[in-house]
Amino acid sequence: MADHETKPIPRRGFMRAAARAACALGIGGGAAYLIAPRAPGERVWQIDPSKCIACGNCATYCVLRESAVKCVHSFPMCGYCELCTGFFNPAPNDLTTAAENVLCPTGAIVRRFVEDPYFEYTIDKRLCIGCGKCVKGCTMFGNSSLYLQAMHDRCLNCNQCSIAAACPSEAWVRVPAAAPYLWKKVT
Amino acid sequence: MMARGAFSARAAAGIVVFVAIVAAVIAIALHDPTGERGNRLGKDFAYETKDLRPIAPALLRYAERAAFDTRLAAPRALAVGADDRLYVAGDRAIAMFTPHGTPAGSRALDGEPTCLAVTSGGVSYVGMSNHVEVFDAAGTRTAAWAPHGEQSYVTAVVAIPEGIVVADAGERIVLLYGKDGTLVRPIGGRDPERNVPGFVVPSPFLDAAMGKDGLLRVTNPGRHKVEAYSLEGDLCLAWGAAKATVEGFCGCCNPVHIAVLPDGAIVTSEKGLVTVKVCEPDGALRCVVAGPDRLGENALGYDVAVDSKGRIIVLDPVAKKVRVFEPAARRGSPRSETGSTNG
Amino acid sequence: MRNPYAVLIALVVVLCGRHAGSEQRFPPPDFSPGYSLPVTEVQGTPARDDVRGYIDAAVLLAALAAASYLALGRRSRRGLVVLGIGSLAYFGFYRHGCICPIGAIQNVVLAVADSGYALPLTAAIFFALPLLFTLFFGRAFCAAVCPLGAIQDIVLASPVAVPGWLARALGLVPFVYLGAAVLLVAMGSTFLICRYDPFVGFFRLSAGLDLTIFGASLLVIGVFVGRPYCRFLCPYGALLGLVSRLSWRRVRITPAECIQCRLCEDSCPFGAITTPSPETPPERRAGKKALAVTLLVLPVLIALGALAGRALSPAFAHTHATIRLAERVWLEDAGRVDGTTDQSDAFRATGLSTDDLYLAAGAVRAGFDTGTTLLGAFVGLVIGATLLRISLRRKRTEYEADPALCVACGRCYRYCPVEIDRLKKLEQAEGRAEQHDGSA
Amino acid sequence: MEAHDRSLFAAMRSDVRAATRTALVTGAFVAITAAALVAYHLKGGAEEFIDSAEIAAMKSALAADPADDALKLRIQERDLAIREAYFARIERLDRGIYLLLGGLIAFVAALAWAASARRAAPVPGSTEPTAAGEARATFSSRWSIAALAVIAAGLGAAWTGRGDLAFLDQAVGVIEEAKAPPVVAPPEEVARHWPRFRGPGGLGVSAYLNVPAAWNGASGEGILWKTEVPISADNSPVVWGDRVFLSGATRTRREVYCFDTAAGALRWTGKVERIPGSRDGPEDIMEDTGYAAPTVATCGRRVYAIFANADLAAFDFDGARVWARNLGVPENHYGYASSLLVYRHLLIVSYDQATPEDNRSRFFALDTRNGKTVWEAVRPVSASWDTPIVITHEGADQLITCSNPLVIAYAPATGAELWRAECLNGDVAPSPVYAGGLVLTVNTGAQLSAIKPGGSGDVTETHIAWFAEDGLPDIVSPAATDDFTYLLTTEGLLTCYETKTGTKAYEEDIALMFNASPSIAGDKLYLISAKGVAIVVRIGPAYKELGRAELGEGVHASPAFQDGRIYIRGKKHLYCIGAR
Repeated sequence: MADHETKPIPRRGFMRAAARAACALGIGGGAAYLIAPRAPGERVWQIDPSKCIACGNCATYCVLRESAVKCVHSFPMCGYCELCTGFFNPAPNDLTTAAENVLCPTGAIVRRFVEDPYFEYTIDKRLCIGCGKCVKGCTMFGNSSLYLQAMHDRCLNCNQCSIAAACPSEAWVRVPAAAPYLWKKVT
Repeated sequence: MMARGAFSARAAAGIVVFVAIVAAVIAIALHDPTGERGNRLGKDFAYETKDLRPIAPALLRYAERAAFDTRLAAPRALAVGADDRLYVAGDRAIAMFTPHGTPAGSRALDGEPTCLAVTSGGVSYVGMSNHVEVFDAAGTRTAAWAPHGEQSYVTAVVAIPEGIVVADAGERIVLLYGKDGTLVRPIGGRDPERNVPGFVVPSPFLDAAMGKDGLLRVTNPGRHKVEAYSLEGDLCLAWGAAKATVEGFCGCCNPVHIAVLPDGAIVTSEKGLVTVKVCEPDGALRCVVAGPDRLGENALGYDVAVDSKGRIIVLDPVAKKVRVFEPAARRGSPRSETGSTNG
Repeated sequence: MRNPYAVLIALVVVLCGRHAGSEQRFPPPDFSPGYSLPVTEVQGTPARDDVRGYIDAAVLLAALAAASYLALGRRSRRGLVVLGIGSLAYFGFYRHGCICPIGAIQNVVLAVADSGYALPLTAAIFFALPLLFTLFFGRAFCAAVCPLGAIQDIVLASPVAVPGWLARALGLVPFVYLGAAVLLVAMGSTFLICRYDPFVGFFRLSAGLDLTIFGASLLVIGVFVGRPYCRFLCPYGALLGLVSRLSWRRVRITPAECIQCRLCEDSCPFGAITTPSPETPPERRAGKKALAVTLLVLPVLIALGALAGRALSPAFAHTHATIRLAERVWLEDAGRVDGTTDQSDAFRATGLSTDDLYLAAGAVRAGFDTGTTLLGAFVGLVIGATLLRISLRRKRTEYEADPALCVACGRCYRYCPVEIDRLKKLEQAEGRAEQHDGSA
Repeated sequence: MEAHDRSLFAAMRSDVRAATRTALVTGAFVAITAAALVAYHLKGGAEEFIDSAEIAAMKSALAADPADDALKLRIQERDLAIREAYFARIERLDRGIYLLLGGLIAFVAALAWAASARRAAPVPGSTEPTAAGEARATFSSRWSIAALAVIAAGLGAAWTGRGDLAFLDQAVGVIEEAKAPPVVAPPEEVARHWPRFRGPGGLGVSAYLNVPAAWNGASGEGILWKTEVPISADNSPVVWGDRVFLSGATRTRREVYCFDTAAGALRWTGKVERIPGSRDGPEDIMEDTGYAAPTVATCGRRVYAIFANADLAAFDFDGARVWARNLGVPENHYGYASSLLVYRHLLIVSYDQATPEDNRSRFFALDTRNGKTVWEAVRPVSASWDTPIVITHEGADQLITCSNPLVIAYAPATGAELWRAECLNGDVAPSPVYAGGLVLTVNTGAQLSAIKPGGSGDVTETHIAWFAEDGLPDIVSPAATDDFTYLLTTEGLLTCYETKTGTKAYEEDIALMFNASPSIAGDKLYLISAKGVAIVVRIGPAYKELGRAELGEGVHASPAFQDGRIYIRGKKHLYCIGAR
């Protein structure tokens, strides 16, 4: 290598060096320019509940075998109905938690008696696969207090979310990693 | 020998590579990143209501006679005033129409109306989410009553000779006011002594209407009942049951709106599988006005009203239209003749 | 307005807001005291916070430096293999192969095309750093930092040489892929490179069957054909190839003077070794003529490419959600199809006018018309340039690595007797040093 | 010692057989695990796995018999079993994947080992680089690139077929067109064609005098061609240039037809289907009316058709549907029958129905370009079956509409009411005509009235020039010249009045049944009976029959007159009558 240095740089080499410098400046400068003016910080994927139609794609298009999308429950919006249409079949045989009455295919919703006539419904996230069936039931009859969110303990945050690519209502958005959930606001 | 070995190895490699390439191409062809194929979920995962939608033709004894645009972005409530003029509250205004749907002016409000009632004198009482405002026939505000409680959410106002009945869904109570806005008495609050169960109101729908028998009809959506109270606040009668079929009230909390026909029958409106039907004063199902196939499936709550001719008027918040239904048996179309005697 | 559909979306939000209004102001049930509403619990923390991003960037920097040193300074194939396995473990299996510099191309393009999109710092670093290193030290990134490269390099057990002519032709594919990916991102269609990433499924240990088969097939091919993805698909590789032509330092097969022993001739599984130009120089006339012809053909190729691209515009446009939605809605309204789809239902639920949708689609389509024309011209240019390179003859005295193709894997080093000699000398030197210590 | 180690290591390293065996074993292991995993994967994800047809069946059974506790128990047990299986499966999948990963690592290592063991000492490259060789390489590279380019082009071509954006051109085209000022065919051009029921003015008057007066369906004499119409109906042919338009419908099918004037070939059939809000029916419709009584109308660029269920559709001249909408089935006890007409860029739709009290009768003017409503007039009238006409009086256009009980004139551009006269009663089917400066309206329940179109407000008392009560038709529309007005009853009583005065010139009982309205060509009056007998009568103060022609097929539709031709729709066929 040493002798390489001492040699006078031939014209070719000089031109290449110039081009190289230009390239380096271009790449570095370009990247810097693109970052500088924008809002800093990472972005993560999330579902905008106001656009979600609970089509069920979240359950099957996630790159994870068990989707990162799960159902969440906004308790302040919940009516605590005895006959919860997010928990029971549209035409329940009986208002018990027996399999034949329950809506959720994976049995991920837990029903708890609070006081007459109110019942509390919570989501067992281990069982939920994010199919959105309960969301449909709750939205159709009730207050739509059940809705879908991407759980960021599971979400791999792919460069482009493959559910987002398959979302029929363009409900997937990039949100700041600092506030990664789009909770339904109760004012 | 060596060469042949090398050659055969090359050939084997070639075959493997070729097969792999074919496999790769097929795999790419099968890949569906844009959701064209939809969720490949099975039947158990579909929220299926189509078995519950159809209604026996024999029960459908009303026909939609007219429908007109409310010209409101979010119509909320409907009322019938003197000589059957129609009042629709929504956005931040009240729109008025002739009985046949010709626009007859509108009034601006300084808040989102949630319900309204109009007396024969043309005085209108408008529920403004947490309180009631009173407007005279000319449309000038004459009074704004104080909210009943800090959770107050007024969802129905009824003008009766004895005063004004206000249904407060937020406080789960019905309030009888004098015309001047003085509270006479609350009605229907939970009270074990008088065995009044109290209203269960999971969603912002609590409606009341004055029955022809002098009893105040109030919905109790959470219990899937319509209850009849005397103006003294005694619970005289309650009927209704949770059923997905047409005999009962569907979903989590229904009915959401009621009205009373000239002959005293009760018109009920359900959300979810949106259904408007007519029940006898004692709750027996008389007939169906329109079912989900006609009105749709949603939780918005279709307000209903009845005019002096017995026309049933439905406010469709999705189409943003007022839809007018009349008994189908009036003219001799074979379909309606299959219905029964009345209407 | 970049994405016309954004307007619609905005409107949707407004409308939805209206309906939600009443529900959200509504108080919960009148529980008797003692019951307090549960709070919707958040599980875990965001998958990628800034710190994690910076760590990744740092690791990348370190790996690049190490790779460059091992490839050019230390000339150690074994070191590169170890580093490659390390990168595969970290960027691949630990970080699930995302974000990678290849995919970062799309983030950069999106940031340029859509002013609403903020380019994440990590994405910028992942995109720029390997390019800069390549600019100075050649494609060391490919050698042992890129997890996709590493996994292929590892499975390459019995290399079979791909004929030069085939390799040349297939070598154009990455540029087409690059162009298409850039176009689709710029138009807001999709991240093509991510959607068809062959190995990320392995890194995540979960993928759809189709992509698993795709990746597996590539690996099987990779047992015999060196780095099929890197050479014949990878769009980032195309960029690196271009940049590396200018690189300051680059892999030299021999550490000193080439003795023309031709031992290394078949040593490169990637066909990156160029032989010295023959003693008997080809008659220059023909060469010059070929060169002139190619130069004349170049503009024609570009024009043809542009035309072809323009013709492909509708096909490309169908990758865009707005176009597909508009088509579906139109077909439904024109009574050409039965029933509705989730997409059309969702659209109609917003109550937006179909006119707006069609006009939005029209705008998107116009974008594609220009975009695909440019893409076509670019492809034409690439073909022309390659033909030029073929026609250009430069005097070569050594067996050297073509900078564009060489991924600095270091396989060829040990084939060079000069190198082996150098290593021996080093060993002896060390040996002597030890003896000195002993005597001292 | 160190050297010894190295030699041992080297020996092991170069043991090809051991390496190959290891590779084989690990390879087999990987293959098996992979196969098992794929098989498992194919058994489906959570979704298919849990979605048990068995349970679905049991649930529906339970719905049938809600009290069956045994069944409930079975459902619960099966449900539990399936869930357990599901979670067991997930666990296995996880284990399997890690096994596979481990196997792969071992396999790859073994491969590397085998490879290094196999590696022979480097040998010099086989081929000496020569000029010829380099030239060959360059040559083959050029051609391989060319070949690749060609292949790519081929694939591209195949791919373009998939993505066609013609729909977008159409959709945007409609929008742009609606923005631009409307393109309207000039009146003199319209007059050359037969764009609506009863011709240009809707008066049943031919612009051509050279029309045939004799033909014979049986012998084919005087008949240029006849073509069977797929679905028979009573609406009349409409002609523009070289196209004849008809429509036909059953309770469930609705179609628009375009025939070629040259030889009568069916050019295209426009299916009117899948319109939002559209429903089949109505069930109770009169046989004589049918589901496609209204005649289509054309503006010269598109053809518009409406049907008994108020499906309204616009097709371009090549049969592509431009727009369509449903107005809601009108309540009409015989069935909807009023024909469409085009005024400038407006499509005028008569939507009278029910009774005046119902207040449901409307007139719509739709934008021909996109079908959007431009104006809507609410009418205090009952259902009617006539077709309105547009007349020009003192330079201003008037839309003349007849119904029970009112004749109402609107400004066709705005829908503003100009005048009304109460001179009709009962079911109104005959359409109005305009001759000698008078609007002539008639129906059985009331009278033949000649109204001066000048007035405003209610002109019943002021503007009725004269009225008469003999030979009032119930279905057939009148035909009139400036001198004579002809009424024809279904039973075949032809009554002639002097248009100016209303004095009866004569009445003649033609012992035939009539549904088609009479038409006028020059001094000839054409009457076509329900059985297809055409009677040509000289227009004049006295009845003079010029001849008869037999079509040999029933006719309920009114004829269309063009240059030297008459188009008649029979019960089954469309006839073109004219000289060869």
